[in-house]
Amino acid sequence: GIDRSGGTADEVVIGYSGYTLSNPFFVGLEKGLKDQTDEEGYKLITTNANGDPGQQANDVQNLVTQGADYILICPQDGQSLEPVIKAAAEKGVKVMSLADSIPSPDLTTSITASQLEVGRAGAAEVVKFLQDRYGEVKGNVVELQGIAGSPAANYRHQAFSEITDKHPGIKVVASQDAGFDTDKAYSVMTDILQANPKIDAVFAANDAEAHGALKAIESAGRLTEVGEPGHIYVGGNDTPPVTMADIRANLQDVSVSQNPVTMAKGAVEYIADLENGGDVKKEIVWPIQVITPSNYDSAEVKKYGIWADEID
Amino acid sequence: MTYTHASEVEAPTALPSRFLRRALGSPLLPITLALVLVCGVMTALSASFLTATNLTNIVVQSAVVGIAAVGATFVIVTGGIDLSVGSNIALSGLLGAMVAQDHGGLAGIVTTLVVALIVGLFNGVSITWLKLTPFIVTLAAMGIARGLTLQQSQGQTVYDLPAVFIWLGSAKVGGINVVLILTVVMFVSGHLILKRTTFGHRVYAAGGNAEASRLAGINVDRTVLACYVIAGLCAGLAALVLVGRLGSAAPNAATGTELQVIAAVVIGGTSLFGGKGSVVGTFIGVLLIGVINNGLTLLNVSPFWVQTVQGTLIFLAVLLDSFNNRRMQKQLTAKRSVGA
Amino acid sequence: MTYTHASEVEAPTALPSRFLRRALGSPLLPITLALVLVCGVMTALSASFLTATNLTNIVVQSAVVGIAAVGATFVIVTGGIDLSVGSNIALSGLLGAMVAQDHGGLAGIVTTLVVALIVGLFNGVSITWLKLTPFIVTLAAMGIARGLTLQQSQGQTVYDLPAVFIWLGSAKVGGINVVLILTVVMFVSGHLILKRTTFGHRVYAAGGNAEASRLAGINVDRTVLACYVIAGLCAGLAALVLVGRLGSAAPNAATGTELQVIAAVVIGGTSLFGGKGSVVGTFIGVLLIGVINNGLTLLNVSPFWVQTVQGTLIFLAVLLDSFNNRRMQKQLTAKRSVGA
Amino acid sequence: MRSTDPTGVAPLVELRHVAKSYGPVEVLHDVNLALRPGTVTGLCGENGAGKSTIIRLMAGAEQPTAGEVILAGAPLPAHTGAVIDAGLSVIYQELTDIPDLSLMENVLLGNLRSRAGWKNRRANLARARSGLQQVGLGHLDPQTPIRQLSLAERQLAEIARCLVREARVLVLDEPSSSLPEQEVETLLKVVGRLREEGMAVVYVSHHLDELFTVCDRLVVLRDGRLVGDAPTTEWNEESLVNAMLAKDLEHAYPWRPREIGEPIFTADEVTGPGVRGATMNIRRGEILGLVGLAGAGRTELLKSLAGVTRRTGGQVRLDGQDLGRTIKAARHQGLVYVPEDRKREGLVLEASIADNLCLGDYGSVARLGVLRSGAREKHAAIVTRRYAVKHASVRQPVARLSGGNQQRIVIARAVEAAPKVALVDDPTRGVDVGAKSGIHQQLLALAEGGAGVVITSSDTDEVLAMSDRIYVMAGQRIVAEFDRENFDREHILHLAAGGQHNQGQDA
Ligand SMILES: Nc1ncnc2c1ncn2[C@@H]1O[C@H](COP(=O)(O)OP(=O)(O)OP(=O)(O)O)[C@@H](O)[C@H]1O
Ligand SMILES: Nc1ncnc2c1ncn2[C@@H]1O[C@H](COP(=O)(O)OP(=O)(O)OP(=O)(O)O)[C@@H](O)[C@H]1O
Ligand SMILES: [Mg+2]
Ligand SMILES: [Mg+2]
Repeated sequence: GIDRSGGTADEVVIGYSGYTLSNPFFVGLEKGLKDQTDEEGYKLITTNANGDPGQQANDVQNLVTQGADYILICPQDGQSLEPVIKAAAEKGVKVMSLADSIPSPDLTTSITASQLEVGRAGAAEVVKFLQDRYGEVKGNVVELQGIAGSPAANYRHQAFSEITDKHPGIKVVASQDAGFDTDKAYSVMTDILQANPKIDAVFAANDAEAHGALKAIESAGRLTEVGEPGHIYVGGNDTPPVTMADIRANLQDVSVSQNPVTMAKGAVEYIADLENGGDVKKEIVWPIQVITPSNYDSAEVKKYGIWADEID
Repeated sequence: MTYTHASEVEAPTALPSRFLRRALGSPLLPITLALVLVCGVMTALSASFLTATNLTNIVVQSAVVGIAAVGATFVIVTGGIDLSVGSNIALSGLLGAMVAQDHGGLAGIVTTLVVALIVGLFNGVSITWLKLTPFIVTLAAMGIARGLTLQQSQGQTVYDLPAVFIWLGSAKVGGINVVLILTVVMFVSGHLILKRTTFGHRVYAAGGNAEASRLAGINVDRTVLACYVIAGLCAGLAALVLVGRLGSAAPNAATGTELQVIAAVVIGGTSLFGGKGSVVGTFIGVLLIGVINNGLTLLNVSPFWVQTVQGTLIFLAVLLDSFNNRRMQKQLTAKRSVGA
Repeated sequence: MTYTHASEVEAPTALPSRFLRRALGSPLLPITLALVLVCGVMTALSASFLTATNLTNIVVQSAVVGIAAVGATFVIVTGGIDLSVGSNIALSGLLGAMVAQDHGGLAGIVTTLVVALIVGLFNGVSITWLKLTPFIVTLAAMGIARGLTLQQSQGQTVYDLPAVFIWLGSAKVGGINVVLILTVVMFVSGHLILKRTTFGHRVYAAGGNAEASRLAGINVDRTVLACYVIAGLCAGLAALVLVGRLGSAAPNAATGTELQVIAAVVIGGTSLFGGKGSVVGTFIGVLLIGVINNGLTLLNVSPFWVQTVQGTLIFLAVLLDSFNNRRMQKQLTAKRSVGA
Repeated sequence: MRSTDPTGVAPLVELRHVAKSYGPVEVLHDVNLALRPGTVTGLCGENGAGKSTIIRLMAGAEQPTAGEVILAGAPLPAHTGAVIDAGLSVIYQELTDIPDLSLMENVLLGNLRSRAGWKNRRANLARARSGLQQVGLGHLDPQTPIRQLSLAERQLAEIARCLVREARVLVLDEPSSSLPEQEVETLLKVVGRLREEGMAVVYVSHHLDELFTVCDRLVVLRDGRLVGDAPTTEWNEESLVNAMLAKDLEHAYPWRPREIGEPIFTADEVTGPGVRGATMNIRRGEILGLVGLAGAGRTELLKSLAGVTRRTGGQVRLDGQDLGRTIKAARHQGLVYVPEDRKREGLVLEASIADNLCLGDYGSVARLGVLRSGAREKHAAIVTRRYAVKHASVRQPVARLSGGNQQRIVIARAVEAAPKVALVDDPTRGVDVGAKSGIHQQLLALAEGGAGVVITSSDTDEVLAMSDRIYVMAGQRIVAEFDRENFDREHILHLAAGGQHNQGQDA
């Protein structure tokens, strides 16, 4: 590695800039990074921007100061990191995006699951459910959005809009911001249940929201197991341990999983390839997996990995 | 003497009318009217609003903020502030949940309350003994508690909790949510303590003029300390409600709750400069915020507009409050001079 | 009289020593020492800390909070508060960016400043003319401005901005970041305005005792209004720095910045009760927070511990401050009684 | 020498049929008043008569509900700032300084010289110094934070603020209530000089001797009505008191000999902030006076004894037991302290009369920590009647009482606590001539009940008249002790002054 200040001359220093810690997905990322850097004998420096894009730009800057050779960024708002990534690249640091894309020409590579595809996979499951229930794509659907204005929320909303545009039979009875937060989802869903006696499905922007929605449905006395008549479909994504438990209990219909542990490991493996003189693609799309009560025990899912079980 | 003494007017026979007069003369009347007005608009716009279930929902949804706000009222009346309440809820709820998993629900409940009390004690001691500014002390406590929550949970949500531990937040007794009962009990007892006990009197005095209170023999430090401890305990109860109703304790729980709590207290007429305010006012403040949030969801207002509408409604409510208060003052003046 | 009066001591020849004595007697000394101490520890623990680049980084990274905090100091000295600063940064930055794309950078800059000023004016007018509580007014403004930002951006980040518009946040002049220069200019002029002008005198007077100031003929309302407008303008400049630095305007930008801003001001010794404080203190407060944030990253403190360590360090810094201040006060008292 | 009544000159200020109501209460009824240049008008009346209200109307701080105020031929501007610019300046009864600002910034409050908005430091310092010099505070550094000054010094600074404004009309609301004798003389001299310079002055005081010394004309207010207005020469003390109170004043100082017991309270070599050494005792049933010049340390001594400030040395015993180190503990042992600064240290201004009367002592209004319903109001009704507090309702904020009535609340709370020892700093500050003897009666009754009472006052004669024994303080030490039969005013004052002089030498 290039020695600018810290670290010995030949030690590979990997900086990681995450934007939150209070979501198990990011814990999974950190776990993957830590395991694989230990494996390769690299030094890992991690930072957490606590949801503030400005702070994340600071973090990237500070990682450069510390002599990171590679910086992996899981961006809150990729757009806003362009300038600092450019500055880092100019100093010879190789910057990669992890789990989410950053529109910057200065990236060495990006290792991401397309957030739009994640949204689309979830939306397709809603369509499938309605089709099964009514024989055609129609019904009352609730959309619980993520933090208004955050890119991840935007992608999922976009995916949801695609199916509602395509299937006029889908009636969006409510579309509210649940802030990626269980309690907020609980409150919002309680009110939505109050205002809408008939709801077929809930499309949540992540599984924290899905869990809150389930709790609201439960305390409204409208909770039934997956597959029962009148069951309210609940779908989200990320598949953290709580959600895995809900799926195993046959309560949540669908979770679109992106395995953060293997993704992070993969990223460090690519760095190892680079260090060994290899070459990597500009863009690596990590596969996603739909997990349901009926498939979580299947070979397919086992092969993909239930990351929730790894970090628990 | 040309003065009308209150004691002369208040004949004991005039009890009901005296109550009415007091209610009408209360500074809380306008904000209550604002609340009623908002409720009226919501009822007109949404058929689901004015139903027993929905009204219960509003109180239950507001319970976390509400219970924490009872404690915050004590703190704010002393002229202090507690920014740590959200983090305190998260930390005490999480640690309680972890203990509950290993040692049963009761141990968990005790843990939650003790942890919350310790955070309150930390705030109170730093403010009274070490003479540090409440804002900074509780800001530091907010960071420390949130950090400990993250660190202890390793970012994971704790779920699968014993029934006893989540009882408070999820059970019903005779068809009524325990949360509802608890909320009412907390507000009533908070009100009685503040208005009907010598301790409450000391709280107002300490907030109104700490030096004069001290010279009059009040142990201002101990009074203020007690208020922070009360606020801590209320945060602990709020944590039990939150964890109970979600059946899980998340490390990012109650983020930003402190601002909602303070907002409810201030909207309810308690002054951030201390010495003035009431738990009843806080109740109305909590309800106002709760009704607005609930109504906007029922009306399915676009998420892009929600914050604007919320802000505008709160602004209009306090504007109405201030106009009405000023008009009332004038009317009262006019009427009384004529009658005198 | 039995006391040593400064006027007797201050012979014109003793100028440098007078400056020294004033610096040593300043209430800001302990918190400055705390800052120096933190810097010392960081230097000892990390080789990267005490480098020109890193020190520049610290100031540049603190610029958004710092510039906003200059304005907030004015507001807080009046006894007010501004919770809308973060949302104001987001809204004015976003609208400016949108205009900049269509009508060029200069039009964008003007838009940002005008929008920020309007938010400040809204706050100021509501507080002085409509007599509403600063906390609620700025809380409402916070919601409204954030909502408008979301609504105008439709949740999308605006990027690809003209060079002129991002110049302030990204350019260098003679190898020095423009942000650095701007920050210094803002702090120096803020300090001079507050300490050396009659307007500054009125700000302190209004915050110290509004009623007495009014009786002395000071137009308290106009003074307070001006402070909110200044705070608004500072938020606008902070927005230009933020958008310039990130090359884009995000709808969620500067979320929670208000708390950091108020924290910096209060750590710098300005009282939330008004009447006391200084821009120099705010500068030290901003630096202290900036150094701690920067240092913890450099030291590779586990993110799970960062908030706990931050909170603890801030707590220790103000504790040192309070101990030192009390010791100093005692010494001063002792000296007076003996020296008489 | 008093100039002849210049009735021929056009009045500078005129009140025409002015009335003022607060809520239910009309506190001023149809007041007509004219102030002419070169005249000092004395405004007198009992507590709550409406003097301060008239003054607030003249200052533009409040608007009359009927009638009008004319300043120099034009209606009074509606804002205080404009009134000041028009040449009318007011010193309010309660201090209106800003504790966190320096002495200079307080003297020049809202009135700093500037060049394009930038403070002109040199000019301002000079102006502040000249103002301070006129009131005898020339020795103070204008940069001192005003919170470090004593009440008397702050009152003088307030006067200096008006003097630097170059006013044509000067209104002084009880400027002397917290001033010691010498400072009062200085003040009266300044007022005399201003009259010579052609200024119109209004002077409010409860000290009749001051009124007779300095005023050309005396205006009497009773229950908000003008009941007398004549040149000073046409008044005498008796007629004036009679006009104010609508009755004769029996005797001013109700001292009676009493059975005096053994010492109940002893202080041995006490030191503390502002106290360099005090050894003293108080006996049961005794009224003990502390005499000293301004800054002698009386207030600081009382505070040290009460545990308000931390004692750094010495021993204090009450009733044979060591006195606690905090005011709370001392209070528990039966000691009360009555502060001289009622606004800052005595009252919770925004709280009601009833609340202030039971502040910190809930014995009669609570059981087991629970306030008894209605007991506060009942207690307050009884106490306000006993102390003749003029008020509209016991639920009204104490801030809305007149100054003298606020003072009665502070005294009443202390006396009603039935203490063993009462340390009373300036008990009759701002209290009218009629009520003064009432307060003295209460203190006397307290002593007759066996309590030890310590009083100080800015009015040395009051202390001498009421005390059985006095200690003389100088330079923050007790320097002498006299029994009542040996009271010699000149000698005592000489010692008070001389003590300070000696002290200055040994430093
Ligand atoms: N803001 C107010 N609201 C209601 N009543 C008031 C207010 N201010 C004064 N008063 C009443 O007006 C009356 C006159 O008060 P004012 O202060 O003018 O008396 P004063 O003659 O100055 O008495 P003192 O000698 O005690 O200073 C008092 O009875 C007082 O209670
Ligand atoms: N904590 C303190 N430390 C040192 N000096 C103080 C302190 N507090 C007050 N002083 C000063 O002590 C001096 C004595 O004030 P004090 O009020 O005790 O005098 P006094 O005898 O009561 O006279 P009066 O009240 O009539 O002015 C004043 O000049 C005051 O500025
Ligand atoms: Mg008066
Ligand atoms: Mg004194």
